[in-house]
Amino acid sequence: MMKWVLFIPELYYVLMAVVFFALSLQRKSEPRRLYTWAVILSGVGVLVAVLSARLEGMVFFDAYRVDLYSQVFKLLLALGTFWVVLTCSELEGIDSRQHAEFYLFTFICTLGMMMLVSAVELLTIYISVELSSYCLYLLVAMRRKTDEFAETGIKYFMVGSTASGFMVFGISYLFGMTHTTYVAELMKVLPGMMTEPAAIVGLVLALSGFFFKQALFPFHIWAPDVYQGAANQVTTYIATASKMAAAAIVIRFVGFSGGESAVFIKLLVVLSILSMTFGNLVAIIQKDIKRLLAYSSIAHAGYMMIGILSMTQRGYASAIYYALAYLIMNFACFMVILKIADDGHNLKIKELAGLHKRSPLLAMTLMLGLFGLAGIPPTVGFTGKFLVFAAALEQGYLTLVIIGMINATISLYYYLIVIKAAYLLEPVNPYPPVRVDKWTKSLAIFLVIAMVYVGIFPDQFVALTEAAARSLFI
Amino acid sequence: MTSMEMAHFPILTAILMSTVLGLIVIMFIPDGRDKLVKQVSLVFSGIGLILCLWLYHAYDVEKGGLQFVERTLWVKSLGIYWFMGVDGINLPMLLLTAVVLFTGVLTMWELENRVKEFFAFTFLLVAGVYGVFMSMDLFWIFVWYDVSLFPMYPLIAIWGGTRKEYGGMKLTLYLLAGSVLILPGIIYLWAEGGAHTFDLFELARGGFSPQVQNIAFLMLYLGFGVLAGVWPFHTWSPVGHVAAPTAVSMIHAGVLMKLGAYGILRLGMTLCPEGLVYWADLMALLATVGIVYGAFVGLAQTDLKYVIGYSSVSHMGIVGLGLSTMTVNGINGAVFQMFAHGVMTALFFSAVGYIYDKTHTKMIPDLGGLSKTMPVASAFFIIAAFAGIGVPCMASFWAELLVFISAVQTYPVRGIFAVLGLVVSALFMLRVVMSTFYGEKNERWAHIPDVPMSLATPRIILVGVIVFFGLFPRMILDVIQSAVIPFVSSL
Amino acid sequence: MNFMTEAMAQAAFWIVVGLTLAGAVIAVFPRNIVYNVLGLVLALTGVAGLYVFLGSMFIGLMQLLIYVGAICVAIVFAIMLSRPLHLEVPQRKLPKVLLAAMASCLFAIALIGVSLRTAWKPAAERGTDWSVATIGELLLTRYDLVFEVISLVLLVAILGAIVTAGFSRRLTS
Amino acid sequence: MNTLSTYLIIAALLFGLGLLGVLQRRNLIGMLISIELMLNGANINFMAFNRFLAPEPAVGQIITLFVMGLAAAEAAIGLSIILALFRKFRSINVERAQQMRG
Amino acid sequence: MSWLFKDPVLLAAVLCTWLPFLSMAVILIFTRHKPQLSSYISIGAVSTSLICALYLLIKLVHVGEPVEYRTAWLIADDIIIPFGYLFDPLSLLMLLIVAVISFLVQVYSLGYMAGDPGFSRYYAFQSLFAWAMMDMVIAPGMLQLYIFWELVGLASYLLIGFYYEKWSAGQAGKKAFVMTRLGDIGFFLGLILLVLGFGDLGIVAMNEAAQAQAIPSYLITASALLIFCGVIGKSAQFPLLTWLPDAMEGPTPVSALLHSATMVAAGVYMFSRIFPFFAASPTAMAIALAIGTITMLLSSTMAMATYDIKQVWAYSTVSQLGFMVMGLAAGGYFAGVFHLTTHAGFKALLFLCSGVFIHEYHSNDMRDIGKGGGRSLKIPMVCMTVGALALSGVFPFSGFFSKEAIMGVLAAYPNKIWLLAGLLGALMTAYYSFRLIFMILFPKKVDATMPHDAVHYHQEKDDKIQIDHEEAAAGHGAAHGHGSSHGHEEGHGNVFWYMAWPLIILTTITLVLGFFQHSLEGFLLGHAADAHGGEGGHGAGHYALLIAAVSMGLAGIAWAYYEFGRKGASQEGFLARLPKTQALFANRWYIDRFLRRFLDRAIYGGLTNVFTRNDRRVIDGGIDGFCLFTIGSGRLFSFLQSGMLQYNLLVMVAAVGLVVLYFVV
Repeated sequence: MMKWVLFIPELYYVLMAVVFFALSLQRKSEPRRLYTWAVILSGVGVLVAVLSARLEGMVFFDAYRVDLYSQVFKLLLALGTFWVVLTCSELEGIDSRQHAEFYLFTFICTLGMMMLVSAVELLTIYISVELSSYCLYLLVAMRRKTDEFAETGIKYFMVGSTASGFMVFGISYLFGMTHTTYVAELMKVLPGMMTEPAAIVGLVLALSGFFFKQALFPFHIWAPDVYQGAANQVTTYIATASKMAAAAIVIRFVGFSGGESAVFIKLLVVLSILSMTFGNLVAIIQKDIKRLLAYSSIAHAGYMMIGILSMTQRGYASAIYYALAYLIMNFACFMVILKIADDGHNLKIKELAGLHKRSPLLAMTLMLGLFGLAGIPPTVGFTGKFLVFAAALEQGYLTLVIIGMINATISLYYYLIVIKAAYLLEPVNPYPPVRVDKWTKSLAIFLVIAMVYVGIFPDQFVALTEAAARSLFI
Repeated sequence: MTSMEMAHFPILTAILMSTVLGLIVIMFIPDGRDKLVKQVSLVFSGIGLILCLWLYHAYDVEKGGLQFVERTLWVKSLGIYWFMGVDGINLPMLLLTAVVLFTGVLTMWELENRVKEFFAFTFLLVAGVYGVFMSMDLFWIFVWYDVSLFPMYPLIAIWGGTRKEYGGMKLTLYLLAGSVLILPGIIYLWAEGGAHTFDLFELARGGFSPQVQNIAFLMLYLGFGVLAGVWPFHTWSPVGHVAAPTAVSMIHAGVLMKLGAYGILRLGMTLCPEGLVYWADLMALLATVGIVYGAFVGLAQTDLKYVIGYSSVSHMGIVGLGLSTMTVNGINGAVFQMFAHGVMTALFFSAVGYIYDKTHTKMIPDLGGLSKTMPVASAFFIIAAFAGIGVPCMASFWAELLVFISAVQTYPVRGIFAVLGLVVSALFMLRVVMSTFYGEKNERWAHIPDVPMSLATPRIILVGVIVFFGLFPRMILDVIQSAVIPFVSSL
Repeated sequence: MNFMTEAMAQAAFWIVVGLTLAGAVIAVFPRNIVYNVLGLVLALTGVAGLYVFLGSMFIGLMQLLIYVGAICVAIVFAIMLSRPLHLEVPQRKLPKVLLAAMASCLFAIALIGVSLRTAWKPAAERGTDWSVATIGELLLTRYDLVFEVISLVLLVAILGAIVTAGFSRRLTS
Repeated sequence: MNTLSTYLIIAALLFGLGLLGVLQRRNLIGMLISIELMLNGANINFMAFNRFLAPEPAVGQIITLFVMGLAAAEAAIGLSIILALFRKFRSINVERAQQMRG
Repeated sequence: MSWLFKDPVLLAAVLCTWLPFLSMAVILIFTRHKPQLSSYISIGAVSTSLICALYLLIKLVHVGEPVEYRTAWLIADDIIIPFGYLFDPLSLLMLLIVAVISFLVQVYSLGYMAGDPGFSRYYAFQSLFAWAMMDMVIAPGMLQLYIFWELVGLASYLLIGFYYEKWSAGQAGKKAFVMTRLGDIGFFLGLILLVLGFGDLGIVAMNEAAQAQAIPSYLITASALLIFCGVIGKSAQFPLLTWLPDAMEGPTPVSALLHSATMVAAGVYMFSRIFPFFAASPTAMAIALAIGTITMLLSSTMAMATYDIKQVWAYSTVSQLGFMVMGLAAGGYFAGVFHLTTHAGFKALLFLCSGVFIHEYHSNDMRDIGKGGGRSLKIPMVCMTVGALALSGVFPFSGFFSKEAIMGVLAAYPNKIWLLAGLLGALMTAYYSFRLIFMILFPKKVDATMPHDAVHYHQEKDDKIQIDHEEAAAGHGAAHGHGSSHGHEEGHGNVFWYMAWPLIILTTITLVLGFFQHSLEGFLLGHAADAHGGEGGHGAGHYALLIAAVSMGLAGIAWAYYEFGRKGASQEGFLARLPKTQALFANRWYIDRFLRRFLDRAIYGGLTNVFTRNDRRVIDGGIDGFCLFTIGSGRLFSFLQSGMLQYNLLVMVAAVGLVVLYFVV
């Protein structure tokens, strides 16, 4: 059946899961070999995602749609996964006996998220979300020597379960209102019902589950603790790949309202503002880089929301672009953190001291990444913000955009603190030199180039995201 | 803007690339080759200077208008263009940038600490400055604007002096806070413009409703005003300048502050003429307050760089006042002042830089009697001070003359107050000159050598520029005017 | 007769409702975890009853099977693994309970409000096919993907439980 | 009575009670139990809508079925994490888990 | 460049004005370390200027209409600032004066400044001055005039502060610059007013328009008054007169050239330049007259109380400038200009003579010079006496004629009080001039054994007069300036004669100039002069006045002789018996103290202080406070993220609950 071709990326990830399931059954764990396998397989995964990017069609009785929108996100997911796997050469945060399971859960999680972005049926969406969430719960809880951070797993789990409780409850209302679980029909019917409390509450509750994944205020509460407490690679994965899926599904769900309800939009505006402001303000006082980036991710969920809540094609496109930008620059930052803390400990800001001497390349990558997060040109982060703001202003949200910019300035402050540590501070005791292998080096250079290139030559990327956003509505 | 005009050597891109390439080349120079880094920097900044001079030479004043246009569609869906061109307003600014960069590189010839990074950041900064001045597309203007701002942080925080971390942080945050209003302002205009283009002139042609103009102009004015040192958003300037290393102060006070005024002129006034009319009163008021206030506060400072910082506030007030008059001469004068003040401040900071490098203090009470030990170094400062006072036959005199004439015409009371500010500025400049350079030979600094020829060269160039355009103001004013007259008539 | 059946059904219904809610209360309030589990069992059984009232014996049975049979047993095991029963139970903090009560009351009231204020409209055409066969058929056609994926979920859950609970699948590294 | 809103109210109450449990129980297993209650609330909703509104009676049942399955998986994972925590802290009191803050 | 050579007049003008500039540039850039060469370059340039000026005068003396060359220096929309040359009798005369005195002073400086470490710099600044002054003099438009006016001020600043290692010199330079700047602001505003109201700042155009009443009278009055502020500043009129005495900190030749003969006279020159314009506003003229009078009287009294030889001449300069302003303001165009001319000669002479004494005795104090044997220096002594006689308005000397001319104008003025003031001034002038002469000539006790080199600072401590320390600092002569690296051990050879020749030439001029009154009058007033026989018309009918004026002068001399000259004179003067008055005079009527107080209280203590504090506390503090507030609120919000899971959940649930409730209600 030709239709199965459409399912190839997912199948490929299933295959990977199977491979690692098999590997996990070995008596002896050989981290290096696992790593090599993982890199190769996930690298091919990216290739598969690229090759299948132009596929289009419906499978599984219209429960699963393959279109540009989903394929773009799948590509981003595959890319994020690949990058994360690539940084796993020193997977010190996780017991070496469990490396196979680590890769297994990572790939299954990616699979879940890939299905999430393609699913156009509520039950499928729900299952996919849960699949990826469960993997993440497990990955977070896998951290070795976790005395300090033992509570992380349970916090993540409890918040996540509660949020998914909200989500199911919300979906039940949506089901009650529309009598269907198919997104296509939902999108037809729901905008006309936005005056009914149940419809809008259902939407809001269902969105809570996704906001949880996106770490939007007030569903962010897990983020700081999890970012801090999870193994560095897992944090990286959560901060990059998992955010892509969340963005994709939030865009899809917000689109349900069809922009019909002003109150709903107002709610999103409020959430976006709160998220940006809260994230940025609290990030200022952080000492642990991962925790800082967690708060910054809360803020970024808010920025992304600005694009989404404009409810136009341009808005969704800008949010997709923003997601892409966020993936690249956030990963750049995390990669540097991973490489510096290669023994898997949690990096404090002050430990970056003297980085410009220890590894100029990593320092530069970090700087560009942070400037990108702060929205400074010519990095991709700026272009992302620009597009998002353009979409919002097209709908006339001037105040919102100004608040967003104020927040960007606040965020600059703490990013600068990190940059200062990397470029300015001299370490009190000399830290061990950073080992930068060839792979890391080329990855860093690639990221730097990508951040700048996508930032200043955005045309084709914007066109791509707009095409993707268009396919949301077909 | 026809294709025929496009068919020429993309000189503007070449100028821009001279810095970008310089940056890249510097980055690939292996560590430890400091001398080479400096030479490469000099070569690339020299290329930029030569190209700018050629541009200045080749610009057809008779024809006026936008020349050397490069225009390519950049981002289709948003209507962003790679649109660069030169007219009488930005040509002097480009020249200024090139001169200040070149002299700045020379000034930092003795830098020893992290040379490579310093020049890399400096080139990045200047790339941004060039970009802002050349671009005629709002998107690119903003991009380059921010590019020119953020390297300030490392430049100040790493190589700076007094309270460098505080100063760097304050300056960077403050200036980028300005873009809090600029970016929404730009996009707001785009969204309201209907044509959905960021092309400056196309937007201007489309026009906006008065209400939109009022909002957008205020946003652009305040946003760019921060960088232009508009009172009361000026306090970053002294603090930042004090903290910054010499060349950075030069570039920053000399060129970067002009970006603010340029932005107000190029974006705010071109796109929102009615907004300008609406807010001109406020502009004039703030500018006047800035002129007088800056001078008075400068009077009380004990740090050389603080003094210069406040004098910049005062002088940029003159620019603002000129712009707010909306007359040909006001704007002529403002643009001229931008140029003149740029060169003058660069000279100021470069003179102070030498003194600071040698004495490791820039507190006026610690200095004194420097003329005896380093007459040439002192002479540079004193010349700059005279340029700052507005002594004739220095470039800034003409600018101030034009601005004040139109200011008194348009806003008599504010104009007179602004003119009175000149006395105070004379007072504080001379006070500094006297306390620093006059008086008994200070034995503490007796051992310090005078400026060697290599380090004097950049300063001599700057003095030369000041005096040359002071004696032959038409050399630059005609150019400026070729753009300002049509500009004002279109207001 | 009809009336009797009706009344009995009514009574049964309210008993089931009462059972459910009482079970829920027991599941939440007592500080002894074993009571909670028993309460949960009660509540879940009640819910199973409600499913029957809602016309689906099948789901009611599944409820008993999965929830009461599997989940509750797992919880009991966990309790036994984690915490000896004789250890004292921690004291409650009143402010926390009050705040929690307020928040959840708010939530519940809001939800009740939603369900009462919404004009629920039945579908225009309503099928009457309640047979389990249809469910099975749908599971293998329309919900095929979900059906496959949930096996993956369960695999993950099992593997994860083993890995996380610390019983590593390998004895040595 | 046996109407839609009765069921919806019951579901809401269950959900609320579950929420209350999640918010105030210190015993992690207690919290997990409460989460199960919340899911049951949602399930009642599905079933009720299925009974009173939906065009196809099978769909709601299937959803409920899957939610149950997921709840089981969730419980398994949750319990394993709780056990892991217990082995570290020798406690399943959630209030012990508050080292990370700010 | 061929246009330059086609017209010899233009060529001469360009050479005349721009050679000094060139010389300045060359000296500053190339020959800084070759003092002799520098001086030759500078003197070469200025002597060329002198020749050119002479040539121009001769060439153009009979041209009736003003000759004007102009090119657009700056074209800014409707404002065209020309650069060019305007040759009319006045400018030609002034050009010559400037050239002559510059030349003489520069030659003189060869001796006076010999061996000074800043020799090259000195000549560079001299060239700067010569360039600026000459360009100012022959400016065809007010803006050019203003521009070079400012530059002249710059040169003045630089030269006053020439001995920059002296604190007081720097102070004095600053004071001079700022005070003249204050006046210039008025000038500038006046010009702006004119530009806006009238549109043309060409001198010829302005004058014609004013005469033809083409400018509304309120505009003339307002702008004339504002422009007059420039005169007040530059020519040290009341109330901005105190900078000039302080300016004596500069080397004496500088005082001679800038601060007596030429630069300070620029104000008066400018007044006469647009005399018809001023004349069109009676109000402005009246105010100018009053100010001139006040200045003249005040500064005369000041001159009576000082012992510093240069101070005396400085006050005298102020007073004579006031006198010129009086003459002009009373309508005596020629009288004012004539006095300006003669004054330039004899005042330069006086200063240069004093310079010789100072150079010789390293002291500014006239008692020291007297005791040191000042009269033994014959040439300067004679020359100085001649100068003093001219200053006092004694017959054959130039001062007599010009003073008479002004007196005549004042006498023709309806209100005779101005005449009385003028006469009183003449009396005081003669008194203080000869007080000085006699004190040097007849020192109380000639101490021939005292070596010349010894500097008698201690004697200054004898001064019972309380002088503000500020002025005291300014008042201590320039003698320290050039140290003793040079000196007269080299013999009175070249050095002496470099200094002597200019004196002799100037003396000659002083002696002769007066007799050219009528030809000058004819030249300046053109045909008009022939028509009514010169203004003031004091020819036949005013012998009474003539006698009165001369007798006033003689009376002053006699009085001075009585108190200082005759044998056994106490040499204390009548002021010594009036300590309060003496203090008043010596402290410059407390004008300085008032200004200083004003500066301290209102500017430094008041506005500056307020603004600075505002800047630091309110504006900057506000920003910093805002930032701290932001960080603080971050800390505050971080409490939301307590470690306690359930509290966090509570927040989340409450938030969602509220939202849901909102949609229900």
